[in-house]
Amino acid sequence: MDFEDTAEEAAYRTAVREWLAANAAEYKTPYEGDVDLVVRGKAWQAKKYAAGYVGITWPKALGGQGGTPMQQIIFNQEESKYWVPAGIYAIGLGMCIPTVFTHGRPEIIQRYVPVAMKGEEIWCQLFSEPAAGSDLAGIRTKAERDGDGWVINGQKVWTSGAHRADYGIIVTRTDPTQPKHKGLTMFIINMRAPGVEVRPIKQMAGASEFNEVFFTDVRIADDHRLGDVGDGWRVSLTTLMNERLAVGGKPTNSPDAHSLIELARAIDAEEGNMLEQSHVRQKIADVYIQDRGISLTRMRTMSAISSGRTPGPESSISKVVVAKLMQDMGSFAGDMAESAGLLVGEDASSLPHLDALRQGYFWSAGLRIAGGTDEILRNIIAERVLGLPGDIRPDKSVPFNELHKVVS
Amino acid sequence: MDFEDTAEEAAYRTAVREWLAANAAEYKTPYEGDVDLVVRGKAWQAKKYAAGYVGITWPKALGGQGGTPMQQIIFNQEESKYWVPAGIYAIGLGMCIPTVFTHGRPEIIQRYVPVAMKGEEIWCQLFSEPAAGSDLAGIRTKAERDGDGWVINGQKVWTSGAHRADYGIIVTRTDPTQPKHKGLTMFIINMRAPGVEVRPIKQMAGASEFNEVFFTDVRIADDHRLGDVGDGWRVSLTTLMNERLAVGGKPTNSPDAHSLIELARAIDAEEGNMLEQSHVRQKIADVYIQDRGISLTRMRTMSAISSGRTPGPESSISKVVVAKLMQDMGSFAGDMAESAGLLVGEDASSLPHLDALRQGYFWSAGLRIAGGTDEILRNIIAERVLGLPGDIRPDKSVPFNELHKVVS
Amino acid sequence: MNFQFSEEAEALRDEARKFLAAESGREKARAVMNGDATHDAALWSRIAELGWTGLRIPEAHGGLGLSVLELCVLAEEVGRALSPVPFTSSVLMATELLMASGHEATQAAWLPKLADGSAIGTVAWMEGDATRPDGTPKLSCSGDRLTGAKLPVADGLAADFAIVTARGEAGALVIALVDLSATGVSRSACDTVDLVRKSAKIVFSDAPCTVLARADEAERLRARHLQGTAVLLAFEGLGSADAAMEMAVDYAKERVAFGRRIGGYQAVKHRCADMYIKNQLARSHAYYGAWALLTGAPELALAAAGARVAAIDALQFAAEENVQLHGGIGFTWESDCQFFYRRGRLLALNLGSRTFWSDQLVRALEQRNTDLAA
Amino acid sequence: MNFQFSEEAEALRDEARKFLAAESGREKARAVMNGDATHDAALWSRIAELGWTGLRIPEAHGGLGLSVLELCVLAEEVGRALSPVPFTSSVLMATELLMASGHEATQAAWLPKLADGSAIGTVAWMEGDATRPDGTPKLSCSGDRLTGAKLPVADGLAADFAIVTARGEAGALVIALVDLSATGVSRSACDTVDLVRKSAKIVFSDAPCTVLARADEAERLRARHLQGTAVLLAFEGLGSADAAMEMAVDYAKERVAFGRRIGGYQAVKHRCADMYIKNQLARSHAYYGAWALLTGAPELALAAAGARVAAIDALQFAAEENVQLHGGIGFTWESDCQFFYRRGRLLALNLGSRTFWSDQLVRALEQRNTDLAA
Repeated sequence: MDFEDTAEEAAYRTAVREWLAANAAEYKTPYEGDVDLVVRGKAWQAKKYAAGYVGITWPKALGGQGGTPMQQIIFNQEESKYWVPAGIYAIGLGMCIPTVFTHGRPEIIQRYVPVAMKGEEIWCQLFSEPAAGSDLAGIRTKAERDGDGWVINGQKVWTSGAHRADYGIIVTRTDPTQPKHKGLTMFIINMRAPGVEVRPIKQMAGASEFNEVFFTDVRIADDHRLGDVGDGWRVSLTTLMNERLAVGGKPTNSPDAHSLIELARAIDAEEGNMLEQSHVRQKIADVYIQDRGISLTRMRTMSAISSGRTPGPESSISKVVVAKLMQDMGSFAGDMAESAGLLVGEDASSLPHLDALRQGYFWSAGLRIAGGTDEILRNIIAERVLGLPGDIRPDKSVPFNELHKVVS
Repeated sequence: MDFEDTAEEAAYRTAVREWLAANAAEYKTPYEGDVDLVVRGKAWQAKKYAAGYVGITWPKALGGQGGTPMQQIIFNQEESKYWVPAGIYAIGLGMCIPTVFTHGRPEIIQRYVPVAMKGEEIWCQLFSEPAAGSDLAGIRTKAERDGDGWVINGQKVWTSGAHRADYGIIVTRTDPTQPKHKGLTMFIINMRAPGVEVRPIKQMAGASEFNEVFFTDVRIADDHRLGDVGDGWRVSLTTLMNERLAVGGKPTNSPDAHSLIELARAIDAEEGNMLEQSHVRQKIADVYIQDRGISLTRMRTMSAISSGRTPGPESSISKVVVAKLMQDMGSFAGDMAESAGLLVGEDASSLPHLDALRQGYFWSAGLRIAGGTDEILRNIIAERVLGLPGDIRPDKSVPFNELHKVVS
Repeated sequence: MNFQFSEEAEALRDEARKFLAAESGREKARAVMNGDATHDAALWSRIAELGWTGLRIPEAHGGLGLSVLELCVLAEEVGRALSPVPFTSSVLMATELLMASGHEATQAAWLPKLADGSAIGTVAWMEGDATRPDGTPKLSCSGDRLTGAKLPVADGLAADFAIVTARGEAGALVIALVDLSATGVSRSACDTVDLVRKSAKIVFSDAPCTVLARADEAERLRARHLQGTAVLLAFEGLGSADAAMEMAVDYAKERVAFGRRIGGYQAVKHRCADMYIKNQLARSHAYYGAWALLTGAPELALAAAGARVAAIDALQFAAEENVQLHGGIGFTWESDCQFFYRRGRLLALNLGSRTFWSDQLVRALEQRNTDLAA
Repeated sequence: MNFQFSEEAEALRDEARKFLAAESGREKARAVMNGDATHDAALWSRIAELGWTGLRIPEAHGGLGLSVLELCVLAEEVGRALSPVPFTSSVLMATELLMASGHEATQAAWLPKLADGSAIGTVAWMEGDATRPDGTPKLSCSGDRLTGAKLPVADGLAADFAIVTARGEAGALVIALVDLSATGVSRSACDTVDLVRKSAKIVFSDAPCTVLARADEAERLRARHLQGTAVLLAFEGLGSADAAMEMAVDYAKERVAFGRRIGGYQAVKHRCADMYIKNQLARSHAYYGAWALLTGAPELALAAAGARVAAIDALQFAAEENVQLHGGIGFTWESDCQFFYRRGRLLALNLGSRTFWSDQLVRALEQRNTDLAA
């Protein structure tokens, strides 16, 4: 047992480090200028592409490097030590493009994949709808045949980055007389096409990371279809498989047990400081067990990857643990800080980590939902990992347009 | 707002107190002799009956007092201040006899009710079976017509007091071709009849409060049927409505927040004693909120009864809170006591309340199940109180003997 | 046994609930959140007309002279409606504290205005740091002059006066009333987690004040104020918790996923049952607090702490799980879920945290044990 | 990155699991619980034949000289099987402590017997009171004589020797080995919550002993022993927790209520998912502990505490909810549920509670912070 790279991994890591040192120096600290995120992002992506750090695990025939998953992990680890503007490609290259090159026609792959890898076009993923969240197959956005192509009408929601995207992959209902998982079809859609309207969604905590997208008579050529007509559910699984990996953990630099330690130490108690209070110590231990437990679990997964094995199902526990933990840490930190826990903005307390912990209390409420709610994730663990029976599904074999009749 | 009796209640309470002082003096302390519980119980019940303290709320025509529920509560409160041997009649008079006088024929009521009230015959309730716990309607014990009467074959389980019972009420399946809730029929059964065999069930913690009961060709006359043939489910609801009231709370004298306070104070900590540790104080507050919260909730229920109103659904929360609380208190007390928390029997620690708290850790595991599991109780609260949809029931309209085909 | 509200109080509840349902829908809270006003002045006028602002004020000072039980009922209903008015600050806190102070001249000056709603009061004890409500303030009081700052002060922008805690001679506690229009007082908006109840930072520079109590008398007044307020805020929190639960339950009955209303899934329905359980426990403790407050029973210290802790727990749980049950929509700015989520944090911290009150609770239990032994 | 067991260790696990599944079904634990024997001697002989008793003992003393990783694997498997043998007391605790003591004469005397299973050891630090594992014992050691009592001592009736903690001159800690057949030693059965692992009360009256370490050296030896044992018992607990979870999951797949297998109800399936989550967290922390133990890393204090707390949590949850998911049958004497329920309590308290170890954990985190800052 060790935490060391293998010789090959070490060599790769050295090369990555050297390349980053030479090329990412400007990202050593957070950006404070006023250049648009897209402009900065495109510049960084072009550099990565030129150096062979895009599509590390993808086939060489697609312009990838044919590398190992461990190389991708190593690159991510090293890159995350910088404040690089890489986030705008996460969904496109992480979820959309693999779906395109798995299910698209050769000429479509040729048209979109290399350009996306270079960062010249940005992608988004158009799946969720107001009536189709956890139950994604409940989508209602229609695609109807019109001559050689299709016409799209409907609404998507929770679309990250739709406002800056050039293209998206969209799942639509092409046959409402089929049961809900049948009759779906996936397309590539031009986000600049007439009839596409993007509206930001303001979140509870104030930020707007997501959008609603409305489609009114938007035309798509049939060659932009991904997979067969009616096969959209299967195609979407390619995308979702990648999403579960992407939405897994907590953001880098988010609060941990050490944050609570430093906060507690900075708050006076009746005698000494709050870190000497046993209820605080017990809570910090709880936090460590969960938070560090998840990062150690990730190391077990990476060890499997490193040794060429398929990772076990242990990584399925990550988000369900981390999201609730951040919520609990946020309220606990507030309680320790007493009235200082109320303050926001200009008058906010300067107690260490308090602001980040309070923010965590808000975004964790969203993290418990995004990319699979706590409830869906527990279902997945119970059913897929432990083999317990699925929920009874009254909707499974009923035509979509008659579903209202079976709702109980 | 006050916690005082009304004038009528106060007068009744005074009368009860005086009667108990005159008649229950021997029960002021726990019994230490070797007379059988049944013998002592019968003596006490006869006294109560003679004085008009049995069936306080029952109609006078049945030999009851035609009193108010508040009078019954007052008598119970005052009686519980003595160590009276009243428990052996709890199920019979609390659940079985009300079922008998609600659904039995006049001559049957005449035969059984007065004798039971005097305490001369003891009753038990034969409902649960190995394959019918939470899902009580899944019972398999058969009753088949045989001339004028019925023949019973099958097995019951979790029957409290079956070993000392003279009679029982038993729910049987009389028509397996009907859906599960149909085709049930209730009877009075003579527990001394040929073919009835009672075997004690030893529990996890060692005691044997329950029994299995086996029936082999036991004959019952048709006049001992309660309600119509096939109407047993509805009849059993009379019994169960009373059970929920009976299994509600925790036993008198079981541990509470003060037990933890006294235990904590008796255990040294690094500085001072454990009661000064903030994690212990936080836990004690949690315990108080739940335990005292339930007893205060009971006062709200009693206030409604006292003012002649129907109590709200708030009493439904009692057992689900108390059972898990006792389990948590038990493990917390053990943790405080460190290695002393391991010891049982002769070498057990003399730390205050530790033994009771440890025992609570064991019996609470049973209390979380008996009389409705945590899960069933939450379903009841959600469905009956909050009006949320019931579980999907694939078994509802299927003939009982074809149920195996629909199990998912 | 009469552990329930009187029929008169229940009649007041019915009236209040109907009025607030009609006049104080959550869109009123949203308007204040999104706007610049410190509160909904029109709603506040209507409330004053109903006599709620003077509910407990003696008739001699223009109030209705009703009991604290009626005040508990209104606290719960205003909490349920999330009404964007300074009811908590002015009626539940400042008015009660002023009445308890026994300072007749000041009462004569302010109670009539409080009663008719023409004046708004608030209580300012927080100073932006992590001190607890029983700590020694940094705000200094020398003679009848205050110097220092208080923040966040709920409704501090709308208020006409504040009752403050301060440090007087030799570090002794002082409780004083400040006319916020006086010289030496400056106020600015101060953001908190709760966006509906607007708060202020108030800076005092040799500002004149009226001392209501000093030293031991001030300590007693503060302790009694904390206990009374704990009960009243417990009712407010209970009202909010019930409203959050009802919002969650209503949604669970409507929203469909996988061919069923989500309230049919045990993960959802059992969570709703847990909300109900916590709210019922909170209600029982709140009633106990009301009884102790009404009767001046020695159990008040215990009952107040229990009421506050149970209410904090109930509201926080209902608020968090209300978002969760709503899924993505619950996390949006447009959803009402955020009101409860934010109010939960406010009520958890605006009078000392659950940690502080849990400790107070155990102190009261220890005290009771001692009393029983004596 | 190689945060996993070697293929050799995994091969040993497969072999151990097969052997124990065949030879150590839970009916063996039941037989010991219901009988008078201190342990299953036949099973213990088989285990000794497999070399498990001498797994870590140097070849020079007749052992296999394997690493602590292999010992972790066996700890987990024996915990999974709930085998009624003194593996924890003798192999995980006494043998490890004797080897760590560096006391060569005593090692030469006992290690060969431990290796071939002809001797059983135990470690006796508890004294029936509420002291913690880092406290000062009451058992007194004067010269090489012990006076006092230890209880409960796991496998203390079966053991040939015990390593005890005692109070030496000037209150300094002493760690000593006692031959339990010596004069001045008397033993009696001592009941604990766990009915499978039989315990003893051992009374010493001027009993002869061999001192292994004194004062600072003894403190270091004890601290290291506590950390190492914390990791090994974490693996044992993890094995039991996984077995309890599997028992619950298997039952949930079979038992039918209301026309469905109960594992289809979210209340049940999500509880099973929570067991899985806790067990996975416990596994990751246990592996971290194994790595720290193997490499002697400075993270051992942190990793050992994390492993122990996570394992206690996982086993207690799985044990409690395993009973619950079984319903009435799970609460009977005849059900195997009680083994886990009782073992959960034993493992929670037999080396210091989760409270103790949570505090140790935070100490280690503070220390690491200090180290990083230095």
